[in-house]
Amino acid sequence: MARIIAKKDLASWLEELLKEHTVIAPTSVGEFTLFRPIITPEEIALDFDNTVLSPKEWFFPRAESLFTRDGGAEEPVPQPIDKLVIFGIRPCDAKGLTVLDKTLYSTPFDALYTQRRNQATLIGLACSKPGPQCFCTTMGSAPDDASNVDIMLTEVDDGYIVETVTEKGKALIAGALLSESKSPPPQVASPAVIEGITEEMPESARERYWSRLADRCLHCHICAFVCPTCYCTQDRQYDSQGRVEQLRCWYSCQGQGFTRIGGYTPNPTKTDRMRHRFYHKLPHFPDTQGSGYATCVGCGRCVTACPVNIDIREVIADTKQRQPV
Amino acid sequence: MARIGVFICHCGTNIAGTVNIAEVLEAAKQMPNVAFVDDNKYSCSEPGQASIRDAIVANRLDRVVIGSCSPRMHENTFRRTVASAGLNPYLLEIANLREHCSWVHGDGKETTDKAIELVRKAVNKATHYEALFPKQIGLTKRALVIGGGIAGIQAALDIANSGYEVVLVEREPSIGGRMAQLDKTFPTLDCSACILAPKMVDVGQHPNITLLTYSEVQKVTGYVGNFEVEILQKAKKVDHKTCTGCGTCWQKCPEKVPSEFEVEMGERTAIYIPFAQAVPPKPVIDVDNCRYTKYLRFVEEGKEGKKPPQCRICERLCPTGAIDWEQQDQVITERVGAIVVAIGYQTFDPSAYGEYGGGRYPDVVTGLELERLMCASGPTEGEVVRPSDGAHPKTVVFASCVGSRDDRMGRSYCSKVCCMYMAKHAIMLKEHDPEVQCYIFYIDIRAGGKDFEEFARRAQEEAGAIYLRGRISKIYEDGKKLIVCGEDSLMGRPVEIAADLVVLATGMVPSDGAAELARTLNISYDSNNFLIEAHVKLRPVETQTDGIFLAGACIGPRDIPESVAQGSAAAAKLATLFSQDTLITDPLTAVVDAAWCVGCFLCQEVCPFNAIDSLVTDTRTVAVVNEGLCKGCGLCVADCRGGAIKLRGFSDQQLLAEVSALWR
Amino acid sequence: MIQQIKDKAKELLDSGAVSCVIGYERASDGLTARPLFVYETEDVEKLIFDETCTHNLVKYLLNIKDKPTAIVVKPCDARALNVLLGEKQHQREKVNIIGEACPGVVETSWNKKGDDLEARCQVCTQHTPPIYDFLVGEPIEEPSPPSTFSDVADFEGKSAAERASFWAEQFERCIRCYACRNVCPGCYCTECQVEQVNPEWVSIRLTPEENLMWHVMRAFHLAGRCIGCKECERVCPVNIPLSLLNRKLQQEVLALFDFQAGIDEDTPAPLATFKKDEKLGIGEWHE
Amino acid sequence: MAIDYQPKIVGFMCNWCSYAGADMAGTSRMTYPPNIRVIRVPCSARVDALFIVKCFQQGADGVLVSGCHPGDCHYSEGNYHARRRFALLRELLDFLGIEKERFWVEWVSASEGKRFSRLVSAFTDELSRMGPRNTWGNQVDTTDQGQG
Repeated sequence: MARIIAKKDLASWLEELLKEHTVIAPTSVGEFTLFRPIITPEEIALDFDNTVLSPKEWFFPRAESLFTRDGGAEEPVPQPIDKLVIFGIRPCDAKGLTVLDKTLYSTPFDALYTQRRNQATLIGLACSKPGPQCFCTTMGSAPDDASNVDIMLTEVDDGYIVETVTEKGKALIAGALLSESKSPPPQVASPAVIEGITEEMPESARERYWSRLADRCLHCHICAFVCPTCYCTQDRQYDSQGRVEQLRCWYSCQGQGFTRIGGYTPNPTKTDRMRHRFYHKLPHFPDTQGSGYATCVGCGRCVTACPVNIDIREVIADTKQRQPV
Repeated sequence: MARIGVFICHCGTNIAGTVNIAEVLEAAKQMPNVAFVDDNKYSCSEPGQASIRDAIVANRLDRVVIGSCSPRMHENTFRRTVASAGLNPYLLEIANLREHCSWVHGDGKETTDKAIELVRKAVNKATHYEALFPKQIGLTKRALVIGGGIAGIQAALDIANSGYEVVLVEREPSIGGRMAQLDKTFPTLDCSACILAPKMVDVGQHPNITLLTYSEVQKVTGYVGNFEVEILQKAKKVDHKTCTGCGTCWQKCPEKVPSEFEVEMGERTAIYIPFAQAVPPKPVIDVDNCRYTKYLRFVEEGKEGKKPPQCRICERLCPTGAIDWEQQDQVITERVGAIVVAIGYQTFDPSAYGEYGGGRYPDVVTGLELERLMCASGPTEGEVVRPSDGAHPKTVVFASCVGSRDDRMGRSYCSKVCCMYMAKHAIMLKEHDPEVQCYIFYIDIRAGGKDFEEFARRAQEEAGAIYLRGRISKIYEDGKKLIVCGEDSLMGRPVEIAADLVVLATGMVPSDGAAELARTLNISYDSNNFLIEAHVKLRPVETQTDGIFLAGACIGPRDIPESVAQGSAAAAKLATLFSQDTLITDPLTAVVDAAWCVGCFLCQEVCPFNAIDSLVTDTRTVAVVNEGLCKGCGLCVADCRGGAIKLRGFSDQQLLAEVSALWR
Repeated sequence: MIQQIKDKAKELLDSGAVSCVIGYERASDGLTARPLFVYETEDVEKLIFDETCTHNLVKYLLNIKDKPTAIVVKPCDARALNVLLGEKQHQREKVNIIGEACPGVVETSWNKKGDDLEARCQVCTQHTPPIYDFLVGEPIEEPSPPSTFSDVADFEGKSAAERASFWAEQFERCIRCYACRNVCPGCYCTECQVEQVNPEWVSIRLTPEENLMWHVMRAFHLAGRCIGCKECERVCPVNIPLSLLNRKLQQEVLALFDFQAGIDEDTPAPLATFKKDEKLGIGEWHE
Repeated sequence: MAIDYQPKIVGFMCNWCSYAGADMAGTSRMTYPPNIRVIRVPCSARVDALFIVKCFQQGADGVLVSGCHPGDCHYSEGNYHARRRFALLRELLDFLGIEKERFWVEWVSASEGKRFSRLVSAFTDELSRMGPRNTWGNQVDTTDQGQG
């Protein structure tokens, strides 16, 4: 029988955590839900299918200062930060972090990302019903996939079933008041698997397929910025009255000047950039990187956010269906 | 990484008096890219400039910031200094520590702090400066002189004599201006016409001078060295090529109208020359008053009623058939390289003064009217009589400062010549009739000028004029007399004089249309509509617009010698300009970065100088700047959404650098 | 009605008059619309037009200036086209305009479709395109009263401090995805000033103030050019009420200069011209 | 509001009229508060609307743009264009929470030294009266804490 934490006890447990941690949890901002630091458990809004922006920004901020230098002295980076708890992270987003790890949490380590990752404990929240845009199962995850969190919570009538996954998780849950669950673990409805993902895209179909898709694209940065696994950045150096600062902010492969090097742009056209993006997200990627799985985790954020409905799920299906033209 | 040198000028105590120079220097040392700081007692002095020059060389400076007076004052001086050190002159920025700081703020911390910020602002801007290189353009060595008064005449003659062609434009039928209306001139009392006429004749006959009378400048385009001027020449209805100026026509013309030249104290005919010595000595037909032209209009407009007579006497009597009814107004276009503006003045209209009768009393006349009355060629052949009854005045009262030094009339300035011409009139009247007694109400006697004071005394001692310090409070008619009530403020008692004639010493005001002309020429003018010189003391006959010069009373009250001097001065300045074969253009113009231009051509729409051309590249059509026409106003730069246009010397980057320097 | 569009598109493609027809098709949610580029006649059947066709397709013309293209436009879109023609971005003869007499569209986002007309449609006074080659449907009677700016007025009811903090909150959310810019037909600079570095007008530091700088730049560059299609607001992933800024400027441009963008292509833009005698509340200080 | 509050004013002055007017104020020793920093531009029309926003964004309490009186522009039309541009911008700034009273556009001619000094004094008084301006949320940069 699984252990369970009653809804009322959940709050008191979070109170405890708040004493020593910065707790980041889903809160409702205006008409939608975003991960934001909370001061009291009441702020948490759990009636969401997923947040508009992924929790990645708490490890990999939209913009951050890498170092500053005033005259000779360089100010130390990273500065120490609090212990982090990410509460209510969805399995797909948790998986997204492990994708980021491949780049930022492995040599050469990204100091800032690594630090935050080490400081953070992830409390996952299983999805009770998939949203219309979800396709995590297609990308090798699941609504109740606990493999990438420290603690996994699954909502049931009388509380949350607690699954302690890691030592980190165990330490964190220690203070909580747990009991044996009477109700059986719920049946989670999974989104249907989209066929075609396993195949590589037919060479000859590419050019025209991508250019037609790119016709519609506005090459804005939305898809990249809402994506839990995009990590491209742009750096700039600032010099105000002699105080030099290195800033880094998110960038997107859909931007005009993406990877422009000394005036040369490898992906000059919208078509190139579009292809680049999907090859990066979909199975083409393992062939080039050998990482074994796609970097898309099927959260469906880009599907909902894209202003012109460029739907990655269609691309997945098309890549199989489309015959060479 | 730039190497900026910062030089702070004490300007004696002008800056150092309120700004702590040592602190400014200390702060400047800390500013980024500053490689050298120093101060001078007077940076603009030769030793000052030398020390800057040496410092640039010795410290391999590649930018220079000078904290001194306004850049409008010494920017060019210091650009030359910088250039003399082998540095591009446009790598200089001036922080205005005097006009904008030390002179306007008290002695204190905030003044020094401001000075420091102004320097930092300059340093930041200079960091983004780049070397600029002037272009060369050709110039037309022809001059335009606007105004045929003594100043314009002098300028035209001097320019013509230095070998350049001159176009002289005068809106009256004859040159001569106000001086021609005067009888005698102070302090020498020599006859105005006698000294002016020869010069007028010279102008009329000079091979280098094209004289356009009865004409007005209506449009000016282009820039220094290359002006294009549109001149409207009013129809004279007389062919001056065939006309010999015999005078038959104006002697026989039956239509009599008040003469402008005689200040409406005498008459002229409809076909006329303004005065005997007129140049050109050939008549024009005043179409508003000529009987035949009236008739023609009448027919044309198809009016009802009695037709005016078809006079045409002049045409019938003209021995050379010079009368040309077909002649129309015409627009003449002239290309010139420089312009002298000498549009002179007119006298203040005293009708605004109710206490002087507001123009109701015929025997209250202006100084200029008296000139005509005294003049041998005037309406009374020099016999001074009362306009009302032709009687000889025995008691004459003068009112000074009419339309001068009087805020009620919006004329706060002193017209400068009135004191002297009142003295002149007093002396002249005594000469005309020993029985005349003059009373002169004055505020101050301003007799600053060669022999002026002596002249004023002569009026009192020889001509026995009685000077009363005070203003006239009221004038009213009593029978044939004019009762003048005033105050002798020295004696502190009221005065009442029964006068036969009252003379108002009216002041000088700018000619009608001065402001309009200034706009046409793109030069500035003050609240009184007097034209503004580039610098009151140091550039008295230049304007802020290259190639346009000023002379005479259009700048402010002037007497004859000053106007003549300025005419010559303007001519000399212009000759200096013409002594070059090509002109160096200011490189501070706009320039389009074709790579960023999207070809919306908003710039073309807004440019006041049509300086934007379009350039068709292989793929697109983009904008380009014609640097000859561009005046560097930056209008297009601010309106270009793509940031594709840059204004050299005032680029977005440079200005933003200035802004960001104000916050730390 | 939709059949008219299909027939016209087919005719234009078959005759070779155009190489592409830009229109709408059903989105992947089976509910809303998305842009469609028709190159082959068989795709003509995909074309739709209904109250979910909110997108302003005129933006796409900027990518295909060289080839003759047909485009389906609503009246508001047509005004955007007028603006671009006025700004010499298109050759009229290369654009074949299929105008839609439009009763208005509804708020949509992916898999969501509102019930009521969009706010802008409720106050719309132009239901027939001001410019077209082929009109679909019958011209619609213009309703009165004319468009109001009640939303702007309401906001101006707030105190200055409230207004400032309101925008601070809104712009705190901005992630600079530049979708608002990229969807806007009025934004077509080779390189947007916001991304230029010499000088750098806007830092990549994502503070509310920097974001505000960007959004003011955007709004002001559209002053007198924005036709109020509200695409910027529709595409914003974090729902910043961007069009409020544009609406404010629209209102002022109308009030101060009596000008509305895109009514025709010849009237000079309000900031490209002036009246000598206008005062505009500027330069009125007296001692 | 603290008594010692000193508003900071950025002035954009056209070289031909207003900057000259400011010089005139100097030459005639007409004192005015030291709160203004004058940036010299060829013409009021050179001033991009975004400069003004930048000034406020960076912390200015007031901005004064000044050029030749209408009709007197050295470039004949510049100030007319400027007038339209800034009339519009002033409305937008107000909408964003920067009161109209903080952004003055006034005409000062080369001979109006007195007017210039009085203008600056009046503006400074007005701003001192109003106190510090509304900021757009946090002036401080929060990126280092890893937030937006």
